[in-house]
Amino acid sequence: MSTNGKNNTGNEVLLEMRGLWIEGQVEDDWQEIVKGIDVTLRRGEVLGLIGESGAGKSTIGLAAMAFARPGCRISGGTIVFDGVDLMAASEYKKRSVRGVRIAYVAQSAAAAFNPAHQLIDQFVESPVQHGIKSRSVAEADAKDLYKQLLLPDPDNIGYRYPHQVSGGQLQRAMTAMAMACQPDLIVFDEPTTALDVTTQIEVLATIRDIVDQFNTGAIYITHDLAVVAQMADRIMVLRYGELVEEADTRTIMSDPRADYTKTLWAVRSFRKTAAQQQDPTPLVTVDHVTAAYGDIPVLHDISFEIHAGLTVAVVGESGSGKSTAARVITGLLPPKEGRVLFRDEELPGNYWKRSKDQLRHAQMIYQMPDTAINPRQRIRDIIGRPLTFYLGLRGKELDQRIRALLEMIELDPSQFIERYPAELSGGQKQRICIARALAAEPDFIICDEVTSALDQLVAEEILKLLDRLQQELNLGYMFITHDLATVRAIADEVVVMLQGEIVEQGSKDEIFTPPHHEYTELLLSSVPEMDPDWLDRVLQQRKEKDVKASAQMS
Amino acid sequence: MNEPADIDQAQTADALPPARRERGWDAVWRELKKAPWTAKLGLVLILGYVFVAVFAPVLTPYGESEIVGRQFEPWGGQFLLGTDNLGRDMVTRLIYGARNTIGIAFLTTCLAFLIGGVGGILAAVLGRWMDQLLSRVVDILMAIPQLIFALLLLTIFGTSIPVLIIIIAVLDSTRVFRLARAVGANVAVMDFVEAARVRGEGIGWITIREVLPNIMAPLSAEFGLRFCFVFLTIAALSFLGLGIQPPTADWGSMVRDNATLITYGDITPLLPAAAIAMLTIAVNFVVDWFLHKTSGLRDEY
Amino acid sequence: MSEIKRLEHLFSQGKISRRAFMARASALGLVAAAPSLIGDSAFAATPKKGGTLRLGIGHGSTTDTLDPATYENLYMQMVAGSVHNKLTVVTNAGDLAPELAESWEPTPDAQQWRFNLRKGVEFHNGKSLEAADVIASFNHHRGEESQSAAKPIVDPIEDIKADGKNTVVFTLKGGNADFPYIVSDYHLAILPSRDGKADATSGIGAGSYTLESYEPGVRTAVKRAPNYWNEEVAHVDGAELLVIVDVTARTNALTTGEIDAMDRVDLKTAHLLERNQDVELVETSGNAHYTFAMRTDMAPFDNNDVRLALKYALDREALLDTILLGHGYLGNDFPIGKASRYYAEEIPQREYDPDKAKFHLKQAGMSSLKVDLSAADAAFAGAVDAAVLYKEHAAKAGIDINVVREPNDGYWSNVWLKKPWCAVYWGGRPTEDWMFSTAYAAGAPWNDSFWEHERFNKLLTDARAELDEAKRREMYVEMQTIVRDEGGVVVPLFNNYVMALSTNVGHEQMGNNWSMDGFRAIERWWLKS
Amino acid sequence: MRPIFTIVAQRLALGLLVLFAVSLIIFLGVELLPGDLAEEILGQAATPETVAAMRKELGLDLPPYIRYFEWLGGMVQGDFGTSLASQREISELIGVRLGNTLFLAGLAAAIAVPVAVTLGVLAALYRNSLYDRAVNIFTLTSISFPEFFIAYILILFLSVNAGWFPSLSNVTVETPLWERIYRCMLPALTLTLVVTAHMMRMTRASIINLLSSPYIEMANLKGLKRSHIIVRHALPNAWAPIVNVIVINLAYLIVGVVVVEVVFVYPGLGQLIVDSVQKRDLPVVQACSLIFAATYILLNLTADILSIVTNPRLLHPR
Repeated sequence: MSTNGKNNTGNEVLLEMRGLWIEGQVEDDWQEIVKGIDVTLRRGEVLGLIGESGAGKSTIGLAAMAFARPGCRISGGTIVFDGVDLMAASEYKKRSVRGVRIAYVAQSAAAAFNPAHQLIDQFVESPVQHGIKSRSVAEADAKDLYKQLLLPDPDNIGYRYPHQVSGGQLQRAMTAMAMACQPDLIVFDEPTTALDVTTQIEVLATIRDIVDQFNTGAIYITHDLAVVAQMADRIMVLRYGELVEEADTRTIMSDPRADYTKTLWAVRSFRKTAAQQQDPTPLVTVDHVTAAYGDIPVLHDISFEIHAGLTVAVVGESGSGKSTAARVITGLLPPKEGRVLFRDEELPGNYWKRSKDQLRHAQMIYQMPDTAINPRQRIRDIIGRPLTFYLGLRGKELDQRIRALLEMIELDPSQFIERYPAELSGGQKQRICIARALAAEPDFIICDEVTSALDQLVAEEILKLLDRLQQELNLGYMFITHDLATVRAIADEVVVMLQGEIVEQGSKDEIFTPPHHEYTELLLSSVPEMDPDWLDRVLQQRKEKDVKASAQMS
Repeated sequence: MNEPADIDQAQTADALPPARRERGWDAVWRELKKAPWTAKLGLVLILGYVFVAVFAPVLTPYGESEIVGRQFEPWGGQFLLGTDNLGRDMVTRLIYGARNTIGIAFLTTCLAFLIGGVGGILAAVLGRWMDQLLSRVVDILMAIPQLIFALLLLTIFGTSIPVLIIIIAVLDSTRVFRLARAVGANVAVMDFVEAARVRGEGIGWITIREVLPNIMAPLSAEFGLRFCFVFLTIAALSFLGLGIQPPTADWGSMVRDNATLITYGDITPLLPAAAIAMLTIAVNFVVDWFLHKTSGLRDEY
Repeated sequence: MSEIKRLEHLFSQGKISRRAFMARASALGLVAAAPSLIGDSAFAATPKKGGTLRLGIGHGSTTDTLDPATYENLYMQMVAGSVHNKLTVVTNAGDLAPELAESWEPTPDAQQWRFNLRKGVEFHNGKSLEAADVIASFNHHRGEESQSAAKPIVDPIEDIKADGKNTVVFTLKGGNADFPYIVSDYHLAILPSRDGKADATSGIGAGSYTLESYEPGVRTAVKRAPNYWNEEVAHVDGAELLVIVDVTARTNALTTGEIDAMDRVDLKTAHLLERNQDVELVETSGNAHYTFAMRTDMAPFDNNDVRLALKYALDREALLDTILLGHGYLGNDFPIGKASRYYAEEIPQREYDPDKAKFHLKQAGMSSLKVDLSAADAAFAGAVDAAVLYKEHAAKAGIDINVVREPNDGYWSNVWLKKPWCAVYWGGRPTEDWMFSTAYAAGAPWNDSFWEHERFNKLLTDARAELDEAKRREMYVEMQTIVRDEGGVVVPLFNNYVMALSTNVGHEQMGNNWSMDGFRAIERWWLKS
Repeated sequence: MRPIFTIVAQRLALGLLVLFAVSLIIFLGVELLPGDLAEEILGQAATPETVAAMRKELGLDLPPYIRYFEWLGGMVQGDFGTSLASQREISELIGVRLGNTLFLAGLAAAIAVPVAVTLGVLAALYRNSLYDRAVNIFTLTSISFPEFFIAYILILFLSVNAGWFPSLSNVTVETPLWERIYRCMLPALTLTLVVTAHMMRMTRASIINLLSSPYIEMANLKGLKRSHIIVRHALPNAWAPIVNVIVINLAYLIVGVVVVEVVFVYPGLGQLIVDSVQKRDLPVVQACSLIFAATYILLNLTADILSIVTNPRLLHPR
């Protein structure tokens, strides 16, 4: 495993897919998703599949098991696994391969575990149903594997239900489940995408260990270059169902050939234009705010300021309370204590007590553009509504302003103004959200994870657009994100949150230059880097630190 | 090497989703052509019923309660399906039955949806005490046995058609309320509704412009089903003598009036019953297809 | 078909009574032929003992009670007919016969009646019948506090006294020759008493059958009382009464053999049921009739010409065909039916005559007339249809009848006796006097035409106390004529009681005073196997 | 397990409030009915004196609120009161009939629920097959006929023509169990036809709804058999909506069968209610309404509890 050559990848071909064509159903027509891909995997080898959404990487991964999702079909090519032609095999034969010789680890373990059964029941299902092991043997195996994968309380954790186990542990339990029949091949489909960075690193480590230990072949699917660099021996870059480039990991990382690969590699290069002159009065002041959902406290004594023309990035993992802070500012969640000021003027805690103008000044852009705009309204109505509502524009004036806004977000008005959201791509939808926010002519905008649902290239475009608008309109941004790369790209000031409290705040430079607060340190060090040796290095460092710490303790 | 900025994803990406630009009747027609045969059959039948109902006075040879011959004349000849127990033309009665029964059921269902739908969405959007209040009222209404309630109300207010419509509508609106509230609640937590709230929109806008268009699909499917239930409810009430009163022709009482004939193998009572059944089947077929379409289920794996 | 054959057919089917058959046959000069005919064909069979007779009854309610004061539907009336005896009984031939009273005699003014009780009669609980029981049973319906449906018929009783253990003396407020008939009413069941109070709710009577189980509105089982005084009745060992309100269910039950007989055959399908080899359709013509009562105290019905115009403006034949499908007979605008002793067959039948109607309208000084007719099917089945037909017939006489559909519910409290003209049902009364006093005498609470006629009222009082048969008959015929020509009530139809029996059920001539053999089916019918 | 008790306690409290509201509404409803018991019982034979006498005896001359609170007082002490019309104890009047109603509902449910769930699971398993379509069309057709019509058709074929079952279901307390089942077969079959479609379609839809979930895909990728996936992975998660629809139909079987009772002359509660409303027999109407309302509330509570029991998230909180 990994490219430092400490494992031998055998020469025996385990899986061979030739000229693979897969089609998906769109309305009534079949559209090609995967267009003639060849994949060869040797025993014990880890192959990384990387690409943006729509590249067909998951589809290829499933095709390795001769499986097509509902609405998809494998229309051409051969799939030979360990000498068996799976395309020609009977349904029964395919079933006997799945779960036994090829296993699958899904993106979201929380969704892929059946909520109705205990973990161990789901572990033993494959071996028992396929008649490989008895239940008691399988259970004993499960406990062993849980132990190897460093799950807490390995003897009993299996008797828990999925919802009783945290996300990172579940992902490890799923990896264990994949190992239940000691397969020759495991397909990992974005196994860490749904996890926080600090959790991701642990899961990555365990996956790598287990694959190494059993010398299992693996297909590792991800959109994250830095992750795949840690895991794969060889990488295939895919786009629109076609192969862009294929090479071993070190080669492709250091010397990408295809243009597309290069742009992918360059994605994280964007840096915000330097901050402008700072206005002494803050636009928004969050002043010692404490908030709770019912009896569950979520924010403890939070204070920060947002200035015109500047971006405050609020960073934290899920559950840290960063989105709640935004809800307090918008008035959706009145604070229990403390207050929110706009230009030194206190805003009523509840949004419906605020004046139209107070509402207009604070606009919001959401994480999921799909749910943030009404699918049953045309673009004209979506952008036009704030114009009519706040500014009272009508008729021709309204139309002109809508067109101007569309141009501002770089969409051709004549093409887009009459469309419905369903006819837009994700990035375009997010642009519409931005236009809607701008239509209100606000002073500041809250951006809640606005790029996390988008592909990297698209995300980068959005960030650039936001930056341009900030300069043109002197907007203040509150930028909520969990992604430190984004923070690095856009922030002027950073607020780091953990469990409803601010652990560190300051200018970007202060935050990113050591010494860090302990948690900031953890966050920063957990962000994967484009260096294939990064994972080993970080793990090594942490181990040393632990040893030191325990030495100090004792 | 290209600058990443040169690839304008925003512009190129619109080639990604197939541009479905056609709308209106073309799209409807295209959908219809793809519909399964059951749905097509259903639609044709429904249109047929509506046609008959709308043009009843033109289509019928005689007046609705006009006595045109002796009672129980046989089929054929002057009276295609014979005459009924008072010597009224059976064909005429059946056609007027369509008009009355469908008309009343349709009005009832509309009213039920107006009450239940608006209430449900309001409860979903406003939440809190409004939700509590409306939900508890509905709980109480649902706990009262429908039959007793209908019986009481029909006796208090008399069995006139408007009263019948209002009572069944109110009783039925509880189920509509539940559905509208459930699907409305799913929509009400969406970001675009939150955006509208924070924009300062009034409850009317949120209900009608933001939430309602997004729950039309399940509501219209439910409309079809409710329509059938209302239909059968009226038939059952007619059976108990509380439904539409003579001499107004309605299929429920026509079945009841002639039900004894079945025992002797006479199929006359089958005609109105078949009329009821065919319409409900037709509606169910269409609803089935519609549900299948809007739920986006792909059935095979 | 010759006339006698037709009569014979009607008779053997029970469509006409023995009396009517005899009357019509003699009119045809066929008296000689008749006895053998009657004797052989219809009633030759001797009753067989044993078995359980199961009857499907079309009218019963879960709110029924065993108290005779509340009897209002056939289900309870059948219970009354089997579990209870009265002082007298109307036989299947329509004659009055002694039951718990062995004999009775009036004073000449018919104001005081002595009833001598049958000796040795026991109630089902073993108690012997005494005068005190009779008194208590009558008092059960009397008095200010009484809620009994029979209160109006016992109100004329001034006083009841015992004369020894076995004689009861009734003193009336006025003379009434029909009093022995009145005491045959099904409400006036003789109940066991204790300390002067009748035991009305336990279901203990002195009838030919004892109550075995009773569930209101559902099912009643009776079995033969072991020491009933009359050996000639009570053939079956027991009987079961099932309330089957739905006529289709009732018919199905009969055809599948789950019941032996049913009342209220669905008229629309009666001809189909008749084709069934195992089913016998029986009809009796009683006194039950439909009316349209006009309030003669209100314009325009205060004018007798208007009333006559309306009486002529109705095609009764058409009504009989449509509403009753022929299962009834024409009414002649008086409320006395074929089951009555003094039924005036000789008065000519009123025909549909639009011209005469127009003529009377003219007499009333009108060229056209527009009136409201209130109807609901609560009045009688098909009342609304009947009203609609009436409207069509009357239109030909230039009369515009506006049919007002009234709600079924509360019809008797809100429409009847209130609206100027409405449809009404009368179950009929066993005696002419009773019928007339109830609904035609001046000031009677149910005088639904609010009619007052001096001569009629005088005749009514006189005839009541008249003990001479011939004179009485004359008086009653005159009264019927007066009501027909001057009364405020249109009486278009008398409905038959239409019943269906399994051919396994044996019976003699059917009493036509009430449905189901005068409510006595259980003790009069038998099972052939 | 704690949340179950909390929920049950809350629901029961709420249920009592609902019952109270129901009793009030029914009381007011009956008060508003034209005419009263006295007039209705006496019918055509009513005279002002007899009506007045009867009102006095039954206490109908008292103001409504006094009667209501008297009734409520009795009710709280478990005393249903006596029927105004028949003067019988209501508990005795209703007891047998309630038993009959529950028996018929139980019998129908015992046939309908397993059939519906099995058909639904099979339809989900073989969806879009000929079987699926056939079952779908058959069940749709069966709910498209008015129920009295289904009843008559069944009587015609199974009773009048074939003679397999009696057309009357006149059972008594003494009827032995097998005889009772035999006699109740036709009404039970009628009701089965009426309710099966709804439950079967819900079962099918709930299962199919889940088939796109990741854990079903996961189960597929474990190479499990289709039947195993449906029964073991889809069904347990589909229970909540299925149980709900079963409960709704059970409530219907208990509360809404008056038509079937009339056709088969079955001595259940339905007929009693219709008669009592017509006679304005308030205490009986009240008692029946409350029994039905309580049934409805309890059934819903059962559904909620079952949803919790079948949902580990709620059963085993973190």
